[in-house]
Amino acid sequence: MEVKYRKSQGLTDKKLSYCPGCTHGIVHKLVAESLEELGVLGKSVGVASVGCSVFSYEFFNCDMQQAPHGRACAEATGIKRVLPNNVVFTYQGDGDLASIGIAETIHAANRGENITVIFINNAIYGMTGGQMAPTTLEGQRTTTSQDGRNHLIHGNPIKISEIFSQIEGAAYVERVSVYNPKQLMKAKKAIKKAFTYQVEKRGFTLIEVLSSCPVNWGMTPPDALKWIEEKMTPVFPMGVFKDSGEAHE
Amino acid sequence: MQPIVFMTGYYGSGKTEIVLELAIRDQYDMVIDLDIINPYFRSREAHRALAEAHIQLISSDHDQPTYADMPYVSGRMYAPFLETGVKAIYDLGGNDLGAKLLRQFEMFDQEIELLLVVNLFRPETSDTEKIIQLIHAIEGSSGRKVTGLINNTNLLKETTAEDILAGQVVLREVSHRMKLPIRFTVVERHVPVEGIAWDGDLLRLQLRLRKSWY
Amino acid sequence: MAKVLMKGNEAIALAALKGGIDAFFGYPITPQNEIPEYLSKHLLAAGKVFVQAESEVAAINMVYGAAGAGARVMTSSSSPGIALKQEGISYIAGAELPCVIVSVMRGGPGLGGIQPSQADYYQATRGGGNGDYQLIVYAPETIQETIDTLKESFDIADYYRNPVLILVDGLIGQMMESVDFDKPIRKRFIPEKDYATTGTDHHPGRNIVNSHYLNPDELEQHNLHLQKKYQQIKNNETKFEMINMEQPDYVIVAYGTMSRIARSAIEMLEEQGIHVGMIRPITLWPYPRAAFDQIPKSCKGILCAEMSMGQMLDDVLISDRGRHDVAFFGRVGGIVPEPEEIVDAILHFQERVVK
Amino acid sequence: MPKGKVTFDYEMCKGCGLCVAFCPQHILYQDKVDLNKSGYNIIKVNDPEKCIGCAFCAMMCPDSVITVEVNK
Repeated sequence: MEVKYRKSQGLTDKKLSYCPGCTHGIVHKLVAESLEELGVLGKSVGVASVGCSVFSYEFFNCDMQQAPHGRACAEATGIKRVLPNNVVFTYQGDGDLASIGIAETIHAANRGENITVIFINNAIYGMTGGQMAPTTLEGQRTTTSQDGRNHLIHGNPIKISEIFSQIEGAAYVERVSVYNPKQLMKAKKAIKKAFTYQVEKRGFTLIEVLSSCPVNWGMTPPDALKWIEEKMTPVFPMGVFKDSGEAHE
Repeated sequence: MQPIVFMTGYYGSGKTEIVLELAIRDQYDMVIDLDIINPYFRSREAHRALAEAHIQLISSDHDQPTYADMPYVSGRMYAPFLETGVKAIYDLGGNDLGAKLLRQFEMFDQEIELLLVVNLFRPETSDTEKIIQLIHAIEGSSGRKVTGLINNTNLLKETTAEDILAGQVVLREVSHRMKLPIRFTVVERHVPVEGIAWDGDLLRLQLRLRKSWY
Repeated sequence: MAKVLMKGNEAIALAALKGGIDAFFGYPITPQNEIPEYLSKHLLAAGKVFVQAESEVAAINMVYGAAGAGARVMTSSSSPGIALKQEGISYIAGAELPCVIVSVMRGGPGLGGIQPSQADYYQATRGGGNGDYQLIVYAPETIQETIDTLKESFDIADYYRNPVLILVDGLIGQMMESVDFDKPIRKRFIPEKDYATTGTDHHPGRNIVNSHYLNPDELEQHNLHLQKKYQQIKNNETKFEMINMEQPDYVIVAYGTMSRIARSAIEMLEEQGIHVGMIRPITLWPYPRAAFDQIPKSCKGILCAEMSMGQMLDDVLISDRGRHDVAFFGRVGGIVPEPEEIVDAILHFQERVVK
Repeated sequence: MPKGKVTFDYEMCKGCGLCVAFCPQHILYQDKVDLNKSGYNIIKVNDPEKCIGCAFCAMMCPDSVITVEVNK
């Protein structure tokens, strides 16, 4: 018999610090597998953010830096500018990227920083206890929108991929999900393509992954995946929002 | 010399101190501070000395013009072009960036003096080539020809007459190649000058913006 | 390179180049703009890194990333901008990365003004960032001293794996002085940057740049380790100058621009037959407490002079340990005092004694 | 001879059940009795012969618990 699927070399042996059924783990695998398959693990530098994925510096089997809340893209800029031939990526949640760190992220994109951003959108703040995220859906109950998000009070869910599609320096922006194996395979393709673009020095790449938070959503892991498909995808449609396809240099 | 003088040069070359000295010595009617580059050590800080010498100072219409950190200049900056017989010196900000303000005067066709202050001890104007490059840059950004040179070679308190003479040698070469007269040689009052043949008019300088303790 | 006439900010930028800077990240703010302007031209021309960030917050985090990747990195800013950088500075200190930060002080609080001030003494020595950390803080008084300090500070930062802050005010940043860039600096043994995240192809194991320790025991150990390092810095790097200290009637304590004004005041007082000495701290952290043990018995009192409202005064009181009357003189808001004002403060010393 | 074979790194399992939910052959189940050291109910295979080696279970597993082998 031959091995068809095994744990990626791009992950350490450390047990993930995510809740049972949280799709952070799935996206970690996709990133790790992409780096492993492209043969760039030994020159990769990841930037962990603040939020549930803060410990990702313990999980990705490459050099890592841990960034202040929202600053991952600034930190990645610093790394990439002095190590232009390394592969540099950030792994950020929706609070980190779409709220406190949106300036750093937009400007890194606008400068066309040759980095890859993995953006986990699960419509809620997981780590701090289920508060409203900038991506929380209208009507969604969180600990800081207890009667449901109301755009008149709380504003609207922010659409990162749509925004970044307008930015000159962004080479590739796609929104994917991992709610079933088919979507997962598309997500893997997108993430691998983003890293390929980086290796080819084409500029800024961002992959938004619609993810689950079964514990804070109050659902079983399989039900949480159904909720992504049924509730999130109408608000956050999947697809390629920008693909420059052109060489950057 | 035309009655309207614009003082330009590399930043830190001594433009402002020369503007103040020349305005007071030769009884100019107006000093117009157009330094939008740098909010420290501008001629507007010497408003008292200028007032005592009955020289009108024009800087900004802002109600806190002395220390304002914004490029807002006064519309009265055009006054010397609109009136006849006014002797005025414009203090531009440093480099070609400061000289770009001359573009605001394109509608006037009067002849002006555009004098380049040079200190050979400023590393960016330390030789003939660099000075000529600066002249080209200033002419490019201002749209006006430089009309004369000012030798302000100095190391502040440490300046010797030999230093100034060394500057004169280089400026003569610039003068020859660019066909520009050396209008002034600037010498701080503590430096002895007897028996030396200086190019142009000798301007004895008293520093007005620099305090005695530095 | 012989003597040249340089503006403070421009000299800071050139000294950084001489100190081996690899990358600069900054954001414009008066009165330090000549630093990034100069470096933008010369760093890119030398094939090195210059990025004008979208904010001071981003700039300091770019510094963090590049320092973690093993580069010699610098940023510069002024008072409100340094305030914004405190978050990143705390992380850099926590992750034990080297970098150089230049702070060209202006008046505050809030947006304040753009004229020179020393109102950021607390900001520099106490820090606005979270946690128990220290920066090595230098307060040079001339452009020449600023150059020499800056050239050496890259080595010091690397040696201790700690951020170094060069604290000057707008006057030093904007004034001109004749300077020499080729004064030799002290040679130090700089260890290999085996912590740098250059990719596992380039070193054994994984390198992680981090200031995150959830386990209280580990975090306490990390803090104790930092304190041990800070003690080492106190022992090795504390710098100060003693001026005119033979049997002084009074001793002035002043740093940076204020110490230059005090030098003139001391000469003027000497003419009146009043003999005044000066302790000039060169490092503000570590603060030169030992200097106060060397004050001769003749001294009737200490005058702390600042272009702030009594920030360094705390360190003077701590260092003097109640041995003398301590008086205070301060001007703020961008006012640079005249030497005569300090002369007057000495002549009316008793009225100024801090209760 | 089954087409595929799945093996579990039981100590890494958090019993989330995503593998069970996405197995097209419905051959996985969460054991009601057996726990791993972390206290999670582990996943077992009730009919290994039916495994087609699609690896959906392994792909959907967030914790890299499952290795899949196939006969060629």
